[in-house]
Amino acid sequence: MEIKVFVTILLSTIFINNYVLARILGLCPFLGVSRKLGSAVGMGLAVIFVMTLTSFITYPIYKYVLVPYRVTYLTTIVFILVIAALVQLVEMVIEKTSPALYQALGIFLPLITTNCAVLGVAVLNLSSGFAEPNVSMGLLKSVTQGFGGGAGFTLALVIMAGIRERLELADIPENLKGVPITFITAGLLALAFYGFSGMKI
Amino acid sequence: MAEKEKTESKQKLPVMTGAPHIRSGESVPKVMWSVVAALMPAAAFAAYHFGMPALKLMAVSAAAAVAAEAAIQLLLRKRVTALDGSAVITGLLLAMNIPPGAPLWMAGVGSVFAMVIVKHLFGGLGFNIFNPALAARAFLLASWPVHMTTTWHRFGEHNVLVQNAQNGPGFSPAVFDALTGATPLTLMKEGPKILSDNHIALSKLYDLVLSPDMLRSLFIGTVGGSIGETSALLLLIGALFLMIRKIITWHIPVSFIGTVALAAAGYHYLAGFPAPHLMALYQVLSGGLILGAFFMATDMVTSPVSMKGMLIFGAGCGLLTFVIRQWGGYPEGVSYAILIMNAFVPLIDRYTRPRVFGVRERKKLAGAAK
Amino acid sequence: MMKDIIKPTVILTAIALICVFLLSHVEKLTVPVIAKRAKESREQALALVLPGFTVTGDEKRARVDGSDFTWWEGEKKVEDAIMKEKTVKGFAFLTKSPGYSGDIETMVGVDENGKVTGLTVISQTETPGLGARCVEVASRETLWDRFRGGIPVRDFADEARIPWFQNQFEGLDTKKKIGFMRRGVWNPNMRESLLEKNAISAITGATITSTAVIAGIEAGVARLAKARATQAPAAPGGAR
Amino acid sequence: MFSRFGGGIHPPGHKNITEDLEFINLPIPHACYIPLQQHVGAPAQLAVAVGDMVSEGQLIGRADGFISANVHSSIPGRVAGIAPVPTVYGPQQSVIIEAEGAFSASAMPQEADDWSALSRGEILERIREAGVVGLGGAAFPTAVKLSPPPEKKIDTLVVNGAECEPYLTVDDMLMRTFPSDIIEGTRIAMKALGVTAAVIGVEGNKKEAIAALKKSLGPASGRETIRVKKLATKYPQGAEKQMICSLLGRRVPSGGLPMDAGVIVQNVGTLFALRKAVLYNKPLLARYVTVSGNAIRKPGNYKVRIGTRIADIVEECGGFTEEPSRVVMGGPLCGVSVHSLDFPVVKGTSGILFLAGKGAAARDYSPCIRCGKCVAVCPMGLLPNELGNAAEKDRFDLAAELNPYDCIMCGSCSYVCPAQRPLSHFIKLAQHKLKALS
Amino acid sequence: MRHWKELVKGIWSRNPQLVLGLAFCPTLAVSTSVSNALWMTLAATFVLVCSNLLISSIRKIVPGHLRIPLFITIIASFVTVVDLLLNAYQPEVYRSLGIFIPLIVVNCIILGRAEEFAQKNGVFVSVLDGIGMGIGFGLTLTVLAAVREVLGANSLFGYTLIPGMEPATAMVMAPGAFFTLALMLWAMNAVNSRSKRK
Ligand SMILES: Cc1cc2nc3c(=O)[nH]c(=O)nc-3n(C[C@H](O)[C@H](O)[C@H](O)COP(=O)(O)O)c2cc1C
Ligand SMILES: Cc1cc2nc3c(=O)[nH]c(=O)nc-3n(C[C@H](O)[C@H](O)[C@H](O)COP(=O)(O)O)c2cc1C
Ligand SMILES: Cc1cc2nc3c(=O)[nH]c(=O)nc-3n(C[C@H](O)[C@H](O)[C@H](O)COP(=O)(O)O)c2cc1C
Ligand SMILES: Cc1cc2nc3c(=O)[nH]c(=O)nc-3n(C[C@H](O)[C@H](O)[C@H](O)CO)c2cc1C
Ligand code: SF4
Ligand code: SF4
Ligand code: SF4
Ligand code: SF4
Ligand code: FES
Repeated sequence: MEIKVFVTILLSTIFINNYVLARILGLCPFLGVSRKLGSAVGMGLAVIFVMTLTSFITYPIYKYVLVPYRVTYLTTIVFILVIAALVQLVEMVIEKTSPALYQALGIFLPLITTNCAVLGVAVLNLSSGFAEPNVSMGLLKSVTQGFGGGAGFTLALVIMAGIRERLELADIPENLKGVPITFITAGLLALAFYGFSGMKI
Repeated sequence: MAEKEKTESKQKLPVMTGAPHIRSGESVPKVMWSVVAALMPAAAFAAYHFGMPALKLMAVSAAAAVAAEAAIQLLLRKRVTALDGSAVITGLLLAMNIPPGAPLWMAGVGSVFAMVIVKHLFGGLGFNIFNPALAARAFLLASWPVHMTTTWHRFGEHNVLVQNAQNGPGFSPAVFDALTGATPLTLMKEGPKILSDNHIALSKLYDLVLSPDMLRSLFIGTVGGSIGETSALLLLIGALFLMIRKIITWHIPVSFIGTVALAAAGYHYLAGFPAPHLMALYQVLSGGLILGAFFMATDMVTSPVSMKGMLIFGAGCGLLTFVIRQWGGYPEGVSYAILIMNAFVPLIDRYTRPRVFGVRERKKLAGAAK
Repeated sequence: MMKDIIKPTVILTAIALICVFLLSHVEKLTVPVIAKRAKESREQALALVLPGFTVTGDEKRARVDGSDFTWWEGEKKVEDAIMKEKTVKGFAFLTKSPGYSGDIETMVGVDENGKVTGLTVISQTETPGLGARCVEVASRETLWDRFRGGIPVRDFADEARIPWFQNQFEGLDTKKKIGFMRRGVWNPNMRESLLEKNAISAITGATITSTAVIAGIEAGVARLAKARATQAPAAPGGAR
Repeated sequence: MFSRFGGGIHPPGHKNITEDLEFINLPIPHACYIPLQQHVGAPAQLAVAVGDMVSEGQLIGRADGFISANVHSSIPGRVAGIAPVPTVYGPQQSVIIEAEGAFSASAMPQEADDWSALSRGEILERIREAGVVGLGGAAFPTAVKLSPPPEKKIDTLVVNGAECEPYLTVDDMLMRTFPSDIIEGTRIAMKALGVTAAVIGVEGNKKEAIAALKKSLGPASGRETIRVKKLATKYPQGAEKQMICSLLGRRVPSGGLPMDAGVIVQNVGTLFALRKAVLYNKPLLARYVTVSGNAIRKPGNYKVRIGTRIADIVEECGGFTEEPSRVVMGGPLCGVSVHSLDFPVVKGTSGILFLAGKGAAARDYSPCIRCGKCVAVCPMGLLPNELGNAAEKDRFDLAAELNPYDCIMCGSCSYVCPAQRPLSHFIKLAQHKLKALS
Repeated sequence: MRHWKELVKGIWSRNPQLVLGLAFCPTLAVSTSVSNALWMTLAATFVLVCSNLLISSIRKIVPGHLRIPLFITIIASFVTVVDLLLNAYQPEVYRSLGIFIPLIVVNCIILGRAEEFAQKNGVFVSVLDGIGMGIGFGLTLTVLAAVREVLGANSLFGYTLIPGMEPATAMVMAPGAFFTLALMLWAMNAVNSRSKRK
């Protein structure tokens, strides 16, 4: 029963309400880093990591600081600053501890601070995960949602990178190349992903 | 003037061309028109089964596709190749994938969308990522779901379902109405609920639906559904022709249909269903599976090029079809399954490249040298 | 050196303080408004789903099946067949069930006989044009009407500006199964026959949404009974 | 042992046109145009001057360096000129000899030497002197091929009797007419190489040739094993890497040569020529050529002097039945189409085809429809479609990642492409561009 | 004259979405109806102008390495103000814009203008820049929303356009957003590349 809840969250965030294709969040990295498959995978992993961590950290801050002190109106400021600090910190830690990982992920991390999907997941958690009266359950739900959001983002990014590599040799009208055709592709991909909609387990 | 002509004709003598100097004689229009021909039996049956509206839909859709292709090619200042047959296939397949009661203008809008947005913005024949007919169908379904899901033809007068339901288990008129207004797949999806709401035992539904008569009816095509999807038999005849012409290979259809059958049989076996093999057969014969597996998943432009890639692609389509049919919001999953797998084709192609002759040996040699 | 640390700290602190100061003022200003709005809209919703009833007491909460359940109780004076005045109890509750995309939250009113007195959709994230029509207000007014005649042209208010989907639920019997009709385009004249069948006309192409709302009512009624049972063991009447 | 290479095509053979026509010696032409370069490697150095009288078989070009080959006069006569002449290898400096005087060498049957008494070095020397090069098409100097570097361990000689190209029947006729000579040539080459095993591979559609070879093979003797093996009939069965794979189940490493798989491959015609060179000390003056196609009046298998121009052959073969739209030197899949009838036959010319009708020729090509046919038929496991797309769009960086150098230019991909894409041509372009870039 | 330029540059020559390629997420997500688009424009412009104003006025005393966190704090504060005001006085709008109000924080136009313009220019022109960019942002957003609302809902400002016509619902869903913006970008590129050629 409990497992089903988490599977549902994952299913929903990855396929049904995919952050990029259905909610239209995180387009900047989606456009910027989908040109090469290699960097798409790197970016995807970085986003999964940051989104999961963000959900994990904003939850206790909200539950144990913002709500008790009746300052929930500071949520946006606090969340964005936490995310910015988090990304900085992660970057520094990775740089110190694992140069190889830094090589792979490092260049993508600064891009993530201004990625609305990350702030988006923290805000979206407010309506599902945070509302849960059971704290550990709420945390788990939020983290699952964060991970699923990142995974869905990665899925869309990797698919798009594959497609864009193929489009390099296509006879696309000159003025449509680049961002416009990527949007058209994203639109068609969103249409295809409607196949998952209404899915229940 | 005459002088010039002479020298020209003289120069024409032996032409310098690159090797090879003979060709197989296959050409794109030949391939495409063969597919049109292969679709004809099923299309003719649809016209007979569903009547004039279906015929009109197919004609309008194909004509609109050709016109739209010509227009966009003129607009983009490209060579006009609207009569190479590929636009006709797209239009025809689009019409075959919508319910017979759909309005004509919708088929037209779908064809234009398929040609302009899905095909030519990507560069035209050969460059599109998504199957134009199916992407257009998805667009129509998202735009006018009412027309796309409620205008099915009912099971025909002579359909076993109608006769059995009348004579057989003694359903009430309301139940009877609900059951026969459906397509084979919605019958399976909603039938159990309808029956349980009316306190009728489920086994009656299965007795009815999995009877040999019903399966035969599915095979021949006297059931409700999209215009072109009902007759498995005639679709298979067309597909056989394409296979003999070596336009399609067995890889995608077999792995696609095989996966659906295996998944259906496996699921119903685990769920304790008494006749999983019949259920698998029912799943294979109903909905657009045969049409999709032989005519749409095989669209070469939007499927992988290597054999291994095709097998993976087919299996992916099969799995998604089953998942959508079983748990999704739609009774039918074939078209979405193919569309979703279309998106994965570049990745599949990338990871199923054939092994280059002698590369492994080179590595061995290099290893030995070390 | 010290200056390098102190100056930025001071500036940062100063600006942060200014921001927080500013915000706390705005918040002081808006919090009562927001609260008032919330209360108003809650009252509005209660008035919608329990028309004619007076809500007695505050909202009630209970844990049912592991999650919170919120309901209200109300009373209404009616005259029965022999013209005797009597008090009818009514209940309003919040309930939700998964629709096409995400939960659909509704507030439902039922009287002590299990008849639905009203329903309003609190929140939903269904597809615009499809499931989202569950909050649609039917109106024949077009933009042209607006342009042609200024504001307002004709009074559409009573005759057609109604949340048709939600209004259909009024009068349905929750003790019986609530059914739904498909493929009928709704019009006001259908009320009678639908009530007879204890059914609603589903939104075309959005059966999932329609049945979700019904499922929400069914689940809510069941939970209401449980909640009341835990609070007041022997409440007479009650839904179901 | 049953190892087959993937891919391949089955074009209509058209071999019935010439397959039962026995060899005919074509009359000596009035003039021969003998290029100094008819082989892989450096051009031969001119050894005569204008006005010189030369005898049949006289050296007119001396091999220049290790990888090069001698060139001899194929007719007696006078050197009328030394000038560039268009050939299938591009314009080449050539010796033009006008026939004059008596035929000495060819007329007189000589006493054969006992090759088994000769040392390996002497055998190779005679082959080198005679200017024998590979007659299977590539024209690589045979003596060089038969002396591989010592670090390469060669254990098998593969004899290529596949003749997988449509129309061509010379190798078939050679195996049927002179089976024992070919076997003897094989034994000589085996001795030169110092190997004891040889396999003769023949496509299954040449039953008579297989029977004839088996018959003259006789019972196995001593340590030496020579086998005749029937191969599946499909193109490009005769390409050396594919042949080795079919016969021995070995794969030549990518970028490597047959000797990296312990094998040397020689065409049956080469072995026939090599035997003559060793036994009679006779230079390579003529070769067998299939003249075929639907536009020539008298097709057949002809023995033609090196340097004979196509125009002379057309005349001897009764002229055209209709204007050919293409004239191809070699097979229709690998051969070179020529724009004039002035091209001379060279050592590597296995056939001359006169093709009429629109055939494949100059139809426009269109974008790839990703049908995957080219991928399925590529015997090298390449992606001709993607290589073609990349080269067409000048994206040689992308082409470089797709193993363009492994392409053997068999043309199977272009043959099947429904979009008429000149795929092998695109790949060749990519190879040249990449070479130029690096 | 210069001031005029600052005010109108956002409309065409430096249009935030179509030329600078910024703020695609809010543009696509919020353009489901014209009224949503207008409210979003108002909210974002408010934040843009206020943050430009504040940042340009304190630009001289802000140490370089503290810039970004400071800007984010300032922007987030104004976003919160908008959030609270809408919640209090326009609850309908608040609900239909949903999470895209807090997400104005990461709308790159705002941080982008702070970085690129406000911290280098005076208060007055910075305010003009904010208004100009807001107009540009709003114009693209509104045109996009109008196209989508007309085609996808057969309505404008919520009023039915042609009674009885069946709109293409897909246009108000995500695919419609992507297609319409792509076509707008295409048109913009075509016009610009043609004028460049001249
Ligand atoms: C993009 C898209 C959005 C949809 N949104 C809804 C929805 O909001 N509510 C709903 O019940 N069905 C929705 N549907 C589902 C279909 O309309 C489905 O066929 C319908 O729910 C089944 O009901 P019917 O029996 O009335 O056709 C949607 C379908 C698509 C393609
Ligand atoms: C596509 C292709 C097909 C070939 N087919 C044959 C063939 O059928 N017979 C043959 O002797 N050589 C064929 N060759 C040439 C062989 O690869 C090889 O060069 C030759 O057998 C070596 O013998 P040689 O040096 O005696 O000519 C082919 C080459 C290519 C690239
Ligand atoms: C520089 C060079 C060196 C070669 N050396 C050898 C050799 O040592 N042994 C050998 O068997 N073939 C050698 N070859 C010939 C090739 O193996 C092959 O027979 C020739 O390229 C033509 O093959 P084809 O007719 O299949 O295209 C050499 C070729 C070249 C260009
Ligand atoms: C075997 C085969 C199947 C095809 N299937 C489709 C199809 O499902 N949908 C479609 O729009 N076109 C189809 N076509 C036509 C053509 O390939 C298609 O229009 C291209 O996708 C357009 O680039 C098919 C063509 C062939 C040869
Ligand atoms: S040269 Fe041509 S015809 Fe001869 S064997 Fe090789 S490929 Fe076949
Ligand atoms: S020409 Fe090259 S790419 Fe084409 S089939 Fe032959 S080996 Fe493969
Ligand atoms: S054969 Fe031609 S059309 Fe087919 S995949 Fe290869 S290049 Fe493309
Ligand atoms: S910085 Fe923000 S608004 Fe700008 S492109 Fe990136 S995500 Fe979009
Ligand atoms: S606006 Fe969404 S990622 Fe930039």
